[in-house]
Amino acid sequence: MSTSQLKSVIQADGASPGYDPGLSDAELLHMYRTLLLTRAFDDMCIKLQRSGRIGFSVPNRGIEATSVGTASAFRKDDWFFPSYRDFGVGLYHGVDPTDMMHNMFGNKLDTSKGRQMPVHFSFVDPIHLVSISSPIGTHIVQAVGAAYAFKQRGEDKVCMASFGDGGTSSLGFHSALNFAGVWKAPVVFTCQNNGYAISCPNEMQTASESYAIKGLAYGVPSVRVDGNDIFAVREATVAAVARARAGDGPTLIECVTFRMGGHSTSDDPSKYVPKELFEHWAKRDPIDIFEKALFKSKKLTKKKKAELQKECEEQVIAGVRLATDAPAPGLEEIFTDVYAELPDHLRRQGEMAFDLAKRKGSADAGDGAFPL
Amino acid sequence: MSTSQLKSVIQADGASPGYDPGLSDAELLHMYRTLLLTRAFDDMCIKLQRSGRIGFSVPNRGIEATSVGTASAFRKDDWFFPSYRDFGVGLYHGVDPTDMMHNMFGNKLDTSKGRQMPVHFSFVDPIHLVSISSPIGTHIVQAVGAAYAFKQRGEDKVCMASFGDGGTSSLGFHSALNFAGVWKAPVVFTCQNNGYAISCPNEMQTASESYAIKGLAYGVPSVRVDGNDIFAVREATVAAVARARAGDGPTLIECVTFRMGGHSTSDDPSKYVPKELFEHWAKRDPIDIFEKALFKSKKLTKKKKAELQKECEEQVIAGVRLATDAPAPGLEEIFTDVYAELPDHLRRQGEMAFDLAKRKGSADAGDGAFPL
Amino acid sequence: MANITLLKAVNEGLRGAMQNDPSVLCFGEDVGPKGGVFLATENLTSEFGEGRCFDTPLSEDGIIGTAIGMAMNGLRPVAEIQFQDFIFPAFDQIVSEAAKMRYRSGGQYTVPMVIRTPYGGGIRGGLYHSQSGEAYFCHTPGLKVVIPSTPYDAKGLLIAAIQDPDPVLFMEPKALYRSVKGEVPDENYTVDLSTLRSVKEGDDVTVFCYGAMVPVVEKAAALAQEKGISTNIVDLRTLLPLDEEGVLEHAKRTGRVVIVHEAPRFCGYGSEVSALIAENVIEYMEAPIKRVTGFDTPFPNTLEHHYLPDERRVLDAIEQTAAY
Amino acid sequence: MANITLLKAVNEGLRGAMQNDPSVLCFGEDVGPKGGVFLATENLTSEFGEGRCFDTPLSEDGIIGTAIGMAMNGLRPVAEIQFQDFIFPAFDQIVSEAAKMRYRSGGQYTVPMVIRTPYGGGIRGGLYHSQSGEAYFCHTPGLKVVIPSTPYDAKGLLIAAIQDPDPVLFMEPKALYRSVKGEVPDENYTVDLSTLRSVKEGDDVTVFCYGAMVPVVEKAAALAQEKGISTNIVDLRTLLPLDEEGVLEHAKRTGRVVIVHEAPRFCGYGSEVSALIAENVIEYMEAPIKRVTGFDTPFPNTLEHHYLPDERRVLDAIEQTAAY
Ligand SMILES: Cc1ncc(C[n+]2csc(CCOP(=O)(O)OP(=O)(O)O)c2C)c(N)n1
Ligand SMILES: Cc1ncc(C[n+]2csc(CCOP(=O)(O)OP(=O)(O)O)c2C)c(N)n1
Ligand SMILES: [Mg+2]
Ligand SMILES: [Mg+2]
Repeated sequence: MSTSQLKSVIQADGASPGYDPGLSDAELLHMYRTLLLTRAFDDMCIKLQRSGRIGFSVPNRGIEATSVGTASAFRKDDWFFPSYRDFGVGLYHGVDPTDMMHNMFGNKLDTSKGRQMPVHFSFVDPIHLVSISSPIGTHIVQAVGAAYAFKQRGEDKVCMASFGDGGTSSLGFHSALNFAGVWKAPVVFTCQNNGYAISCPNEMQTASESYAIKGLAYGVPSVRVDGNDIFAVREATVAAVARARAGDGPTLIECVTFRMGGHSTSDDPSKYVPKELFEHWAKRDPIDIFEKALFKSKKLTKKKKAELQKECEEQVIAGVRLATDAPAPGLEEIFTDVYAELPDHLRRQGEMAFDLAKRKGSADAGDGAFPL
Repeated sequence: MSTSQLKSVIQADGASPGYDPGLSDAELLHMYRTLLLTRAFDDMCIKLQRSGRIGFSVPNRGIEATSVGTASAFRKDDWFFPSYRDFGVGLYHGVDPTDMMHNMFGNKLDTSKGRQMPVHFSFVDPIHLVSISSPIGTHIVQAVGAAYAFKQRGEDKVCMASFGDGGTSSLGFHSALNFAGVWKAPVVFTCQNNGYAISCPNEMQTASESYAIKGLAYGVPSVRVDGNDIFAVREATVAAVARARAGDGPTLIECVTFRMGGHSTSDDPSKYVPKELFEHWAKRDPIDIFEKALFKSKKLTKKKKAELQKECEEQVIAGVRLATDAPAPGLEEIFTDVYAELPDHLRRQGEMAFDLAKRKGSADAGDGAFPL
Repeated sequence: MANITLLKAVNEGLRGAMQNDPSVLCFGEDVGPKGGVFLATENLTSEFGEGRCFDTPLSEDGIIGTAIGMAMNGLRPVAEIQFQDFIFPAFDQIVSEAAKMRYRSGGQYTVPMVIRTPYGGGIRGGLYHSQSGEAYFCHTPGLKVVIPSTPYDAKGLLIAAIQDPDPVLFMEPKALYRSVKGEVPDENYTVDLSTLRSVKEGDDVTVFCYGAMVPVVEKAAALAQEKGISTNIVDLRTLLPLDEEGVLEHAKRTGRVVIVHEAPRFCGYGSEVSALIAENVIEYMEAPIKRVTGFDTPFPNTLEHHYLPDERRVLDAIEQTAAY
Repeated sequence: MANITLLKAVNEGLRGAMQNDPSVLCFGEDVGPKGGVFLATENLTSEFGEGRCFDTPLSEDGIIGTAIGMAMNGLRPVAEIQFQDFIFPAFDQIVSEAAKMRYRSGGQYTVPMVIRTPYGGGIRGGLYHSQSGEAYFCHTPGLKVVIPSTPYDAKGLLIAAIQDPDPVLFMEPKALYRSVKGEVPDENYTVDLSTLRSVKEGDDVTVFCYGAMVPVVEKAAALAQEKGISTNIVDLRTLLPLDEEGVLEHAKRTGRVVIVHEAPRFCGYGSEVSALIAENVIEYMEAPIKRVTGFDTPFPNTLEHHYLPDERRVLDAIEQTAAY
């Protein structure tokens, strides 16, 4: 393991000699399928945004192997504190893309009740995919606290936290690695180094030799892997999860990858990303790389590929249909979940809002009576 | 230079073969005298606190060589962003101990107008010793901004920032080293690793191999020196200042030393510092070490030592007399310096305060008219 | 039942909660072997072990951030911020995260945690060991903010805060730590959050206050009594959510209101109390609604006795309000 | 003179200030080549070079901390916080440091800096791209807080803020960035800080507001006019220090007051305006002092149109206040 050398597993010809992912054929295909599903979901969200049907999305293209490779290394009963560029993690562990689509539409069926912007998912089932927060880095240190809870109760579960290269400058990163190091908390930190933080390139984000090397400042072992090589990501993460589960403490994994698009649907990267970079990384598409490996080892056929692709696309389209049909959240959802119990002042404010909505003839007001 | 090996210069017998501090005899004696003055000031403050004449102090014993060695390496027109355990820095550069004593008493002659707690000095003359803040770490990143200003104007000045081992966990440390690395700012970071942050020992502060190694996370070159060896501190700091002045960017220096007392006059370290540690470090007193070097090289005689000691003690006693005699700040000083100009609402509040003080017969109210 | 200081009541509240529920744990800077700089966590490490009462690195962001993660995952953390003045590095975790987690996750994730912190003046602490920042937090939906003023309330409110399903900022008036004593039951008990406390009934002027200002107001009321003014004293004690009904009742009762706090006046907590009254029962008011507060300046050291509202300043306001 | 958007007026203000004074510089996340996520700093890097308009690492603490150091040492930094919601990691540097530096150093060190940040709702930004945090800062002596609502004020107040010797938080109503246009002189000019702006004179009800609520109140006033109610609209624009005299004058003028802001009500800025009035001119009040505000909840995404005060909600309050 090295903090500056880049570790790859899959070679140019698709071979990965000497590496055993420890997965059945079905599991390998599940990984592959998740990559396809992630891309289908991602492409669809961008299309929905372009056509004005949703307000916002965050392109995941290029990062898929980092997410899915990471996901493949932890158990369903571990907790995941995600970056917003992690569509693949939930999908790998069985989150229904339709449930994610409800969030993209902010409708009544969204687990966040339409309160968050699109791409800010939250699930407790089938996995704990912790409510995504916009403020960068805050979740990293929360993951350490949650990991401490596992340790304190003697459970063998771990926390995973994922964040971008920009995220390493945040306060949460500093506190998280520091506390995790001292507490030997069962947590794995995955830095998705995708070259940019919005328009800020790596060399303006840090003068350090790599992101992985930052682990040394906290006594946290670190490794730097090719983030477009799903086996490299998996290999590092499996090892880190094993360390954490064994009580040996945290690991920092830098996954070197590239954001093949704008920061979000509101961003135009042509203003600041040199065209050559996109061209270079287009040749290193993470799905292509894995496909080559699967073809080489005869786990995948062209026919199977086409089949899976179609399946994924249809699954996403079905989700869009359901999410479009679902109504907006009820007006009362502005006022619930601020506290476990609705306090008096919020009850009064809610009654006022309902009364006004009713007088305005607003659809959201239901029968116009505050239902709580 | 190494981030984990400890660099010393003065040997057990007082010799420092091969090291030339580049200082005249007078300058060497000034260093020595500053150590004595620092200790005299420190001891006096503790005595004043014990006898109830001031409210608070922060013992500097044990750290003196780190402060004075650092001070000796930068120019009067550089800026220093101090820790509160840096009595020696101002004293080295000609700050009058009486002016520091005014702060300990919080009187009218205190440059901070009695607003700050004791030990929170602020000077612009004879050096910029930037107003000390209680919140840990905030000044470290400010030093980077001030350094950027020097660089932007093409001046060859540098900023020095000093902080404790605990300070490395602060947000300011993380932001400071990160920004300084990226900007190649002319700044030198001195970490006074004195073993504890109040009661928190090094091993509960960080799991890293050393504090110096933390520089790697930011591409900031680092070095670890014996903080009780004034030449070792000076050597590292001179090199770092030269780098910064030459435009080559920041350096982190870890000075390994020990806090030979409580955190402050409110603290009882016997509850958490093993006695053996005090015993061990008592044998490594920084003044003793430097004295040995000076005796060995015949720069100091017993007579001169006694003379200087007396001089320093008298200087401090004179300061106490002046500081005791100075009156409290005028009541109006509650209201000034909030803004450059006194806004209306503060004028009204000031008038109210004066009126009340007058009716109470308070001495601070002067003639009872708000003078602004 | 024992006659103990407010500080001791806090210590007992923590101890009781930890005995009661193994998921409760205390941590922060110097709270372990040292027992905290004010000794609020004294002996908890020796009684409950290092896994349940321990020191942290010097990072409030880390303390609160990890506490949130613990709370989300089944623990009941009681995090200490050594002085309220040093809570600001954790401001983002408190206002952006702890306060909004339940809401943004649709109730899937919750943060039942307590942040304990000593606040306020009176110890010659200057700018950074004296502040009263309650208003910053009271403007943050999702938080609860509690300030006790008696040993009884300190223990009962603290245990209630620890049992509460939502994040509670528990601000302890350090000026009262050792200066007030009171009868406190030995066993665990709770004092309901969101109820105010009637300190003293009176007919002429109602004074709303909390924390370290309560004894100051009591002194002022005694002086007012000598001048024939009957003061109705209300300790708000849970600042958020506030018992608004109770406030309005007490305001109406006398038709004359004074609000007292240490924090600066401008956008201070007193402004909300005043605005509530002016919005709902202004027609009962027979005098201007006065505020007696710290000045709109940073907190000064040497002159803190002029900065802090004292009984004389409060008395002035009571007299003027009564005489209006 | 040109008819430009508020966003363009900000850009021009920055450009003018930078041309005028070589010590002015702009920085923050994505403010360099990209020109900021809203394009407020567009073309400044190409015009003034990378040394005067540049990107920073992703750390608000670092942005504000370094800006303070620059300001102490002779520069005039204009730091951008990408969304006001993300200012909280820098809260400690702002309230503990920038606001208190002059005071604690007895005037030896000062912090003439500007923090620019877009605030407020209306872009479907959910919890973290919509907040109005002005009250947090207005409770902080040593800061100035400015919010423009017109292109003319945006440029003039911004230049005044940059020239001001004290730290100024300059909050830009992002909902108005492109939706309002107005005549703006080409040359540099200043609008005095600490003066309010009379938007529209009227005799029945005074409405105090600022930022993105000003056009909402104007619409409500037009509707009220149809019902025969004459509304006096005041744009506070410098929230700290506030022109208190001016507020009291306007309040007395109609004896009926409504206060409007987007931020949550509890301990919001409106409470201070109300309390000021109740403390100083309550005898002129002929009706309860009403507040129309965001709800005391986090900021919701899908339902933001119900959360934000609209002309209908403001009209309700004006009507009720007029009819009282
Ligand atoms: C505290 C904070 N500051 C600023 C922002 C605005 N912002 C959103 S994403 C982003 C860049 C994040 O970059 P990185 O961590 O590399 O993740 P990536 O988007 O590249 O996956 C910024 C600056 C934010 N969300 N939070
Ligand atoms: C932000 C902040 N948190 C907590 C404190 C309380 N405090 C004062 S000094 C100190 C320990 C500092 O330790 P270190 O940085 O090692 O410096 P030392 O006192 O050892 O010189 C603490 C926790 C503070 N001043 N600021
Ligand atoms: Mg990135
Ligand atoms: Mg230390």
